[in-house]
Amino acid sequence: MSVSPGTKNPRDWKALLTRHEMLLLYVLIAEWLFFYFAGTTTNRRGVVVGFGTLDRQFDILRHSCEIGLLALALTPVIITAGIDLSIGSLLGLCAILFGKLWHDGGLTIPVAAGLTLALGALAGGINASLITALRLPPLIVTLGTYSLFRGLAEAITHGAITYTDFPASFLFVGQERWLGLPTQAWVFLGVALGVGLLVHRTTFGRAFRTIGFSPEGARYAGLPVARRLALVYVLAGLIAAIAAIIYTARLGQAKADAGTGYELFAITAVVLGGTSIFGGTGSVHGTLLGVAAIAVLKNGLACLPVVMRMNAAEEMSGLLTGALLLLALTASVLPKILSRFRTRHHAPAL
Amino acid sequence: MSPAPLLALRQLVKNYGGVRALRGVDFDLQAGEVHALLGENGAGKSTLIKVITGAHQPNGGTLTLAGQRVANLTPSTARALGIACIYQQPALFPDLTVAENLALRLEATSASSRIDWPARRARAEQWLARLGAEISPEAEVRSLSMPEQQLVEIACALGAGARIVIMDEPTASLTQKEQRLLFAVVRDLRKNGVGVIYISHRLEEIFALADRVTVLRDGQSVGTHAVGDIDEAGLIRLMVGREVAQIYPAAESTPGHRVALSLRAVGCRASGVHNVSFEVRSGEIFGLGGLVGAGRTELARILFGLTPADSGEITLHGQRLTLRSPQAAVAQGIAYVPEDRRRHGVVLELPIAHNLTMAIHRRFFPTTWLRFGAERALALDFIRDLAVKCAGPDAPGGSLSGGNQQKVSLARWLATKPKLLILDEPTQGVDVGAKSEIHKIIRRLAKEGLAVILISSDLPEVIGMSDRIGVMGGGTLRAILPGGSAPHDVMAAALGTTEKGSV
Amino acid sequence: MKRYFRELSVLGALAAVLVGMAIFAPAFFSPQPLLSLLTREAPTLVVACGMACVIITRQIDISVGSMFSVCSVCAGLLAARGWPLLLVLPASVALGALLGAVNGLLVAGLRLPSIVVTLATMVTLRQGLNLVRQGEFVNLPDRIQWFGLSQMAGQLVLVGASVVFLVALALAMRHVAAGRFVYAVGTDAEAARLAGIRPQLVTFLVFIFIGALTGLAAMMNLAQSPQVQPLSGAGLELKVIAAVVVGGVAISGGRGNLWGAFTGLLLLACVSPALIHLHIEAYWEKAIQGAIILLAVVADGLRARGLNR
Amino acid sequence: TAADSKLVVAMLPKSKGNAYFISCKVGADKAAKELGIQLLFDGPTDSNAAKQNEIVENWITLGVDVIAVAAENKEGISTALRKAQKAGIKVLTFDADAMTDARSFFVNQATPEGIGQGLMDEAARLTNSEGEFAMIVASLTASNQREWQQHIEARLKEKYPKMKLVAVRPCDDLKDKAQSEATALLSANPKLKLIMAICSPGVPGAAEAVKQAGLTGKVKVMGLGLPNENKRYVHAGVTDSIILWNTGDLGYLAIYAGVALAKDELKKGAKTFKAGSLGTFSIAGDNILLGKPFIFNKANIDQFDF
Ligand SMILES: Nc1ncnc2c1ncn2[C@@H]1O[C@H](COP(=O)(O)OP(=O)(O)OP(=O)(O)O)[C@@H](O)[C@H]1O
Ligand SMILES: Nc1ncnc2c1ncn2[C@@H]1O[C@H](COP(=O)(O)OP(=O)(O)OP(=O)(O)O)[C@@H](O)[C@H]1O
Ligand SMILES: [Mg+2]
Ligand SMILES: [Mg+2]
Repeated sequence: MSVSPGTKNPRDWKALLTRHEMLLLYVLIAEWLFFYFAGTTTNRRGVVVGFGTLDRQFDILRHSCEIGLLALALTPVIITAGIDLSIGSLLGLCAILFGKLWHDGGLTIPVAAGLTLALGALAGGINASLITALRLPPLIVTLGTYSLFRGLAEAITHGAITYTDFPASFLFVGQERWLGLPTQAWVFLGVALGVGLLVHRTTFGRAFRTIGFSPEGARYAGLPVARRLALVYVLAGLIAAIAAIIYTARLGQAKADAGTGYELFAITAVVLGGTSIFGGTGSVHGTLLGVAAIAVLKNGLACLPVVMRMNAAEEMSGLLTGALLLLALTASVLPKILSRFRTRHHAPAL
Repeated sequence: MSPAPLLALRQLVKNYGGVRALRGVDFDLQAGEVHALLGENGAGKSTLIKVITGAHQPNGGTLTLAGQRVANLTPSTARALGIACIYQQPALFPDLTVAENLALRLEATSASSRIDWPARRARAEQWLARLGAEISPEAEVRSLSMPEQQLVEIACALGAGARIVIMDEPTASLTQKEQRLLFAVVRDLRKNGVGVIYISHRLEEIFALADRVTVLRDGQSVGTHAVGDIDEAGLIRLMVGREVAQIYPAAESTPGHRVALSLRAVGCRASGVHNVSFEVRSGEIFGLGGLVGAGRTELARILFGLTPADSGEITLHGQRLTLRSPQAAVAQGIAYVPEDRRRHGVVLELPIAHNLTMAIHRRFFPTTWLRFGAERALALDFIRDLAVKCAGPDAPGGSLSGGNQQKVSLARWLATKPKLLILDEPTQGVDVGAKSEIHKIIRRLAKEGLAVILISSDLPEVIGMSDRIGVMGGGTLRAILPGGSAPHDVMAAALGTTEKGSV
Repeated sequence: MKRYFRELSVLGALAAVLVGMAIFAPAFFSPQPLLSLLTREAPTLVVACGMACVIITRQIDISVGSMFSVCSVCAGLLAARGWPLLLVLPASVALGALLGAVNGLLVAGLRLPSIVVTLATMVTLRQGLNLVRQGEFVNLPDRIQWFGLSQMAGQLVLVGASVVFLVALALAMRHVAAGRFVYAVGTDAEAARLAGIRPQLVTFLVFIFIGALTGLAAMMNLAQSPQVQPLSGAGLELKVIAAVVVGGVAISGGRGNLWGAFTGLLLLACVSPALIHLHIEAYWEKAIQGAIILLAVVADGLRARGLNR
Repeated sequence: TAADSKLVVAMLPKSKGNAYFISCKVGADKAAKELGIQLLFDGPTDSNAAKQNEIVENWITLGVDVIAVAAENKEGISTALRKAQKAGIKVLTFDADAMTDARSFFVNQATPEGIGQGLMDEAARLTNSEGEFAMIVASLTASNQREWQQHIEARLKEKYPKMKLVAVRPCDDLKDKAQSEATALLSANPKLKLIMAICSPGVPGAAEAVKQAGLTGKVKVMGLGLPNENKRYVHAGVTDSIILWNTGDLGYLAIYAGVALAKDELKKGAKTFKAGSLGTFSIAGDNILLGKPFIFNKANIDQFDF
């Protein structure tokens, strides 16, 4: 076949429309429409309530910011075929550090926030150095720091101290709106844009992908493998710190249990978004769609009258998220399995 | 010879997708005979073996074992039928001990059977002792050196008590002493009426060991001879099959006088390379010949910073270099097209365009910002220049045929505008057409003034392409011969049988 | 000796902790509490055995906590309905095996990554259980407790049975061909195929095995108290994985053994009581456990580097 | 529709699976039926402040009429509750209070001070005011646990100089974990006279540990818990006393108060409040008082079923 640079193959369109992200987008739209019609009602006082209200949409956005940030942090990590289980714990540790720096350290909010970001990156650096310098498996390293970071947060606060009484100007970040959107949504979108550009538009992202597919191949191509891997984990630490600050602003408190279990939701969102746990393939917009699909599901279910009567929104959304994940995974290998059968039955031509 | 052969293959065909690895091979093996299989790289020797051991299913032809036709061979049935094999790439379990490796390959155990460790150990000891190998049965295979692993493979084949033992380049990484042990074993097997298929690139071994020899070329058998009836020169002619000088494009210019690369007593203990000195001039193609395991790839890895040298001196265009990482080598203008292109040369999952710009991120995307349009244009240029057959710049590397993958791997490094280009087996497993295209490209590059090191196990290729030929053996440079030397001389230098021709 | 270096060093660490306890808090060694500690850890130990096998085959199963909860509650409900113990026990094991088979089918059959598959089943099972039970305790009839034996006898039976089981399994992993197949698949699935082993089948069976063991462990836990809390398996997966890894089973498959996993579990299980005995505040516990895990892997990493040099 | 015209009261426990709140729900359901309202009962599956906020915000957009909250974290929940008030929703708290400006009333089962003192006094009674004791708490991070613990320690310092608190251990609201913690406490502290558990899974867990250690009667067990979960230990003489208010009544009262608020029958400054079949309760400031905590022991525990 010869190359014709100008013409686009019509098959490309079909491929584009059946890509994982696209499928997820259809699911998301279907989900949203379903909840819009089934989850919106008028209450006793004649006010339109439920899923269809703008407030609800803003809440969804607000609630998905922290997990969304962690999912963004994980996307490059998983693209390099790594994993970071420690980010949920790191969120807790950073929240505590932030509170302590501000409250006990007497620093202003911006300075405390800046320091927290630096400490988050530093904690990511611990993961990074163990993984790259000693070539340890990320799963185990971050399992260790998962306990360590949470443990440090508890040790610092004796488990009990809660930092509160943050100034209103700070709480604005987590509880108010700015230019029409919840303030933290701007931060989230900013980070999403940054990570998206990094992964999809720069040589860094190219390197992540290459490493994810073939670390040896990357080395033979002269790419700085260890440095790029380190960057990914440090970045994850930094974003976890951002999430910690937003979390603190949303709840108005910093406490050692912040972000417990968030890593699992974040991994789920990333994988649902089409990023392969084996590395190489994956996209930031896929992750955003994954986060949105989970958030809409969770919030939408809570608005369904039937689920409300069962008092089981939380469990139903967990159940359906797990099922959705299994479905997405199976769908992702289906073509491979089908082609395996096909080649088994037909001898190759020529 | 007895009329009913132990093993008879008729018109065997095997395709890998579009690659026709075997296109109708006939082959006989008698009991009590050592039958050598000879051929260039990619001639189909290993493929033939894999069919015989049931690791791959053939696409056509028949396989007859002691007069009985066999179909649907699997590794376990082949083993049950008395076929044992030493694969070219050891198929061992690195985390398990030697004794256990032997047992897993040899004992046809049911899942519920009890394991008798002392017996396993004793048997392993016995097999290893029979080989004369000083390897503890308790050692983990991962901790063994390459030659030792090869010995374990050999012990596996021995212990099977098989009627047919196949050895695919067993001596590739063995030292002299171990080779002698192996030869004794092979003779012993022959005495006991076992049929041995023996693959080797080393002609001297074949003359020392084999009764008959079959030569494969491009997936076909081109002749079977009793070893007494043929000499070295005859075999090489059979293998290569055509006049060397006619095939390779003639040099269109003579290399300049400026020395580009100079090595002085370079060595690296970790990779077994020592005391290598030579010079390559701008515009020169410096061939590196030698047998498998001669240390050529290791030398290339040193020059590319993958295993940094720990002695000697490397200078490029008069500047002394310390090459501690591939990044450093790339920054100095050194390019390396690796021999294992599927693992190292191209990232199979990524599009051709991405593969092409991989080594020039810094230069091509100075702001770190990707420029898709420019990248695509660059890719299209290379695809046209090198006549890469592909669906377009977005086609993944894995969708290309071997030769075209090799071109992409080459193009990646040409894009870096290197001062020194190291090509490691650039035409291994590449079909004839693509091969000659790659040769033309190499010539053109040299004409443009690039210094090229061409590593190849394909004897005619090194001879036909190189301005000078360095012959390596045992991790060091044994001789430097002029281009166009007689194949016999190169082979002789590689084997270390004669010292004549040293420059 | 050299081959068991890793296991011996964990054993050394455990011994060091025990010696330390003997010096600073000899009360740690009073028999009854020690037996109680072992009784409490017995079910975890059984799951850890299964996890060791899974990790040796180069897979992972993070759904054990949820499987444990589901088996506990189902077995509890059966027992509360008056099923005899002799039927509840196999039912629990069978349910565990069934859940494990689902994981195994997805991992071995569809070749999906085990970490994501078991993450999904973990979430699904846990939330399904929450949905159905809404957190309610199951009250058990008296005869289930200690299998109807006296408490002392019951404890001894539990600890004895699990130790016998562990020893039997550890020996089987070494001395029965099936155990070696597990190792073979974990070090190199393709080499295993060439040696006539079916890697996908082995993987599938290993997942069934850990499921069945989780069902058994749930039963052992059930026998210890008159009530089942649906959350009972929460966090079990991380505890077990950490123990197995600290005990020297390599996450990259093929290396390590059950003795190590056993020692690793004891080491981690000692942390909490040791802190109590040494009167160290509870809030240091997680940090210390994390540090132990990191120390173990760093030691592994340094040793691997030493070997490669 | 008819269903829509019903008043909607949403009740938010700290954690949904906790037996304590399940028994609250029983009373709340009863009240809902009597009053003919729709009751939503939802909460995190495990104690989690962030999830509580999300659920409240969900209810705001659902436009419920009343929200009754048991706050996991005082400050954390208050922002969401203020938002609810702004949206015209009546807010009250039960079990654990939020900031006072974030709700109208607090249905107070007992003040933290009262609980702390009650627990400590009972512990002192059981040990003759001397010797070592240890505590098991839900988690190190739960705020009401922390508050009770502070009052217990204050009372200890003030009135019982011969008693000594040797350890405080978390059990993550898991009975099994409580049991292993208690086991370790027993062997580490041979002079231990009593274990006090202040979370509901903690008491049976500690009792099981004492029973298995063969220390029944030698080491006393007491704490905050539900009668049903502890009956068998109380009868076996392992657990001595359980302190608790009637949780069903707490749920019942919270719903009645919520509905009264929504119907403007309950206003600031009221001194008493009548809640259906339970009769009249007094109001102190903005706290509706359920009454003193109750001590359950062998003698009376069988009279209660929750
Ligand atoms: N798995 C495979 N997939 C596709 N092509 C293959 C595969 N294995 C071998 N080939 C191709 O089949 C041809 C024959 O390869 P084979 O390995 O049999 O050669 P050989 O004679 O053993 O060479 P060598 O001397 O290098 O070992 C080559 O062109 C090779 O690239
Ligand atoms: N010092 C050494 N110790 C152990 N193995 C070695 C050593 N030196 C080389 N080898 C092994 O010997 C084999 C051949 O080495 P190398 O690749 O350098 O040879 P080559 O001349 O390039 O041959 P090829 O034709 O295979 O490319 C390799 O598998 C390498 O791992
Ligand atoms: Mg070969
Ligand atoms: Mg080579």
